[in-house]
Amino acid sequence: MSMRKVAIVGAGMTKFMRRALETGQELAWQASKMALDSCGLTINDIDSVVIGTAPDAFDMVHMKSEYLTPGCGAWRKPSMRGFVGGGTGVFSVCQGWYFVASGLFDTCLVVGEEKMSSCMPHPQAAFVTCWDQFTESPLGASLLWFFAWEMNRYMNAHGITEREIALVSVKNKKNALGHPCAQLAAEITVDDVMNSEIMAWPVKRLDVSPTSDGAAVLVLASENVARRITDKPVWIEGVGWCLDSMYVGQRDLYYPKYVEVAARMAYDMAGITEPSKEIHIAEPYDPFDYKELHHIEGLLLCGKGEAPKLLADGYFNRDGNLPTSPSGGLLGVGNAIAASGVMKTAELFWQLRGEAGKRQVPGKPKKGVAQAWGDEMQVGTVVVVGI
Amino acid sequence: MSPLEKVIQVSQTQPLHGEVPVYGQYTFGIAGERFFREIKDNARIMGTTCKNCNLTYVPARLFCERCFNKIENWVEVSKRGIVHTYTLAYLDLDGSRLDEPVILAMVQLDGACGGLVHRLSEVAPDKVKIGMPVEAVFETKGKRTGSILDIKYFKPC
Amino acid sequence: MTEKIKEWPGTALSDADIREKRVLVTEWKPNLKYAWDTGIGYGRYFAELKNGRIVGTKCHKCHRVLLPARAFCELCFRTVDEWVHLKDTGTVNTFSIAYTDTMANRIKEPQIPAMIEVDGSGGVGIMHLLGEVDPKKVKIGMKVKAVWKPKAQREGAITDIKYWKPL
Amino acid sequence: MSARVAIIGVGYTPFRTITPDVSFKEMMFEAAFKAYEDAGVCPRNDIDSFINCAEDFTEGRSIFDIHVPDNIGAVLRSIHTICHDGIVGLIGGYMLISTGQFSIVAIESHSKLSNMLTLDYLVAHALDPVCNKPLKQNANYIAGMEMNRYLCETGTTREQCAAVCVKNKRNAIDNPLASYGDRITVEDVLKSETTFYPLSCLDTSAPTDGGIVMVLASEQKAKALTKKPIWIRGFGWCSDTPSLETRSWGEATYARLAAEMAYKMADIKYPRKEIDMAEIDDAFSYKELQHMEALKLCHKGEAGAMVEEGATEREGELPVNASGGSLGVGWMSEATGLQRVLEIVLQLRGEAGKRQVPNASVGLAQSWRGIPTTSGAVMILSNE
Repeated sequence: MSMRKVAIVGAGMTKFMRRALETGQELAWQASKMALDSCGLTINDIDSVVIGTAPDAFDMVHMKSEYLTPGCGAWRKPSMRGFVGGGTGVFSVCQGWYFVASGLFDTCLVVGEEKMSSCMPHPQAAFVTCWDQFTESPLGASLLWFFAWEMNRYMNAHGITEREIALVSVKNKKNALGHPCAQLAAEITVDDVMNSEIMAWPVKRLDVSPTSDGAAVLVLASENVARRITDKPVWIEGVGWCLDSMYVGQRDLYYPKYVEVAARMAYDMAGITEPSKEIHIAEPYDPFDYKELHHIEGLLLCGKGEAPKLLADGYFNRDGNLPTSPSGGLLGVGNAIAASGVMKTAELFWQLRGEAGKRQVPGKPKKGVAQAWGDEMQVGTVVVVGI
Repeated sequence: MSPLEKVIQVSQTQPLHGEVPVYGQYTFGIAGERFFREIKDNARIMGTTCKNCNLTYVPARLFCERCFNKIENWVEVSKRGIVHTYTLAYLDLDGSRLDEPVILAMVQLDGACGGLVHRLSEVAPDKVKIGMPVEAVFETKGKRTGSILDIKYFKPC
Repeated sequence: MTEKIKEWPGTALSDADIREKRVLVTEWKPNLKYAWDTGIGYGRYFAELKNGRIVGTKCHKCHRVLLPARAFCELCFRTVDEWVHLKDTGTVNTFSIAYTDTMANRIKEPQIPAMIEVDGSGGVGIMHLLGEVDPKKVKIGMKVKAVWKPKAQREGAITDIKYWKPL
Repeated sequence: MSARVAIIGVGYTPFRTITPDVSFKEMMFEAAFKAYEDAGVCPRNDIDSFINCAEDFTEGRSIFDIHVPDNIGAVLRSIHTICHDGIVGLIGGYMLISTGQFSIVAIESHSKLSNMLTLDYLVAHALDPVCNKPLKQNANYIAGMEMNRYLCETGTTREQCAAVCVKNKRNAIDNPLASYGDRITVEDVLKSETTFYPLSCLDTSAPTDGGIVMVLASEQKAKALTKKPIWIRGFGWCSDTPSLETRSWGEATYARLAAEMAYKMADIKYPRKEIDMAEIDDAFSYKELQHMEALKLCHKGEAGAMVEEGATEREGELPVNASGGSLGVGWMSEATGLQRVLEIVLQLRGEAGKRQVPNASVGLAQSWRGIPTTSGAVMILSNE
């Protein structure tokens, strides 16, 4: 069935910061205003709004998408908050897609916002309220346990070392040096990662992205509107999302099946049959360094367990065959959950238009994939874009 | 017993208790920082005027929620206003019954499109009327901390 | 586009800005309390833990054991068929050595959270902690056994098992 | 876009004020299982996408979508949570189908409010942290203030609001799903304890538990799967500002804008004539009247008289809340909107039993997300 084409026509974002002075509404407004300005639109040109924002426990306001509406340009407009945990950022692009692709709306503002610093005593404490309240949270389960288990399982299944994984952190923090909004851009070494404080073995401090405040926004438009606004629309060619079972114990964590299912949905829609050849640039979700490798494999950009070797060969560097996280990713730019997923899609928008400045990857990439992960090792959300 | 059988006796039920063990710490934002400092330092209520929409926002805002433009035009608005609507609250935050009701009102400040939601005092509950003129009563300067509570309440004027 | 923007929005604050009251902040304790009904599956699961037993349920369509015990099979989307008693021994599927607690504070004695495949479940894991073991000696594939709280102290909760120790 | 979308299956658990016999997971399963049976679909093979409507703090779980896929047959499938009322979930499903990429979508929402022990704190937690939270007041004061302004602007009386309670609780007696059916008088309402003047205890709906699941399908699938499809003819939704300082207090602007969008889509020009029955949010008694006016089912200030004259009774000219509404059935948090749509579906299918409204073919369901929001949705359904 022929599908209504949907384009990304504008993007904007705030700096990512450990703690922002701005309220959540103000952060959302700053990024939204920039996105609108970038394509010469005003709020009157916007028909609908998608508000992507992760748990209320971060901003610490119940029903926070209602609270955020003014900053998202949603005053007296139809707005919706889709929510799939950490996968929310990329999912909100999928949701914006279905708003426009349905034919109901010609334009949609996709807003990713997170103000994690409002959660005290520490944003990480919010996660204690996530897991199964009956069988998991009473054990004092922290977010790090899950990541450590998964990383351990991934290493164990393929014989991968911590040093091989640390190289992701080195690459992404270095990539972020070119990003004006980056919170943790740095020139570091594998030894620095290895020598950083152990948080939950095998996870060390420099394996982990920071908690952040920030917002990132995209403007989506239908084909006829997009062509009026810009001569360089970036098309959303495929979207996919998927949630696996919450019962982690019955799944093998060594491989993110949920990402593969979501990726296949998006690739099918985009008519991509050989992703490793057809995708030129990728923004896989990297809240932890091993996660980028894990997700590259789930996105079918290489075989299972092959990502570390390719990384070591420079395959995923900015000037490599398939640059991954050229933005600097969550490890470098910061992890303002939903805002980060939108940021990753915005990076592809800028890269495909050749507007990424210092971060521009060579070779005029034409097709990119952004992906986010979420929940209890459950969520895959995927967007394929192309020019 | 097979799981196909339901819970059929009260003795089989035992809920599991829990809570949300985190709390919120909120910054006031770019506009809020200045708005509340003006109250704290100068006992002044400031608004920001969107010239596009011809609206003065109180509390002051960084941007106009209607036209979405930045607002940079700060103006002082009156400490006086009228009761746009009010209620007598007989229930406390935890739902328990109060001996005397708290009078809460939306006060439309003169010269502003908005106003403040606050307590009314120095008036008997049955004397409050919609449209009644009221004015803000501030805490003494040394006691003001930069909070909506730096205004103690509104009273008839 | 990104090169054209001179100043990106966002005003970063430091911890000291808050601590030394250079910016205004306000706090709110949400006071949200819950009592979640355990229902059919978890209700019996906890009642059996109090008796010192681990139970799961079984779906006769896909022949899987569901653990923790549940009233319906999420893959076949039908109610399950029977309760199954499992052993209180198992195998470490994966583990971590955690030096931070849920509030992100450092802890001196590390915790060893592990995913433990319970014997008799066909490889289904549950989340729990390991104890009585040198963290350096923990391995994936290690056999472990549940250490229960004394009967009088059990309350029908996952914490009725104190931890699992090497077998 | 031109292709139509229908509700082809509904499933629900019994609604009760407490439900200690099931966990929220089992409640979701039961509603989903029944809905899939009703629609004649298998979730594991036939349903293309799933939507759940929930808010984290209501459930007591952050990132609530973690806990969803297993309970509604959506493991390793396309599923997302929408933090909004159930009607907005249906709108999401409608849009998915309209893209042409999905044929059948299931929508779930439930209430386990009995498990939430500090409901007043939950509502207060939705207030602006800087301007409103520090007053440390029970947030339902907003309803008192809204009612007061509404009465002032329209000349509506407390007695007219009380008449809404009388009607809805009486309607609920005939609804086996309703928890708060009763025969009461206007006097009873006026005499009940004042909570937030002019609001009294009986003007206020109370919570109830229950799960609801609906199955949507494209026109082609709907025709193949059911003889009684209920078509979604139009919808609209919107949020006015959340700011107490700049919102409108007398008028339900969000409902007016949502209705305008829905009527345009459904090509309805004279709502009062063209709509046969309506399920309208009545979380508080005055809300039904305020919403009726916003929905243009009568002129401003006329809703009260309409209720008093019996025009909105089940046998009246425009039955409103034949189910009993939130005052009669109980308030179900984000599932409230689905409860409204459920009633319309049962009525339009002719399956409403004792409370069947005769000859109804076009129904309107409307929801409001409750204090302190200014957010609502409208959906127009038809059996033709």
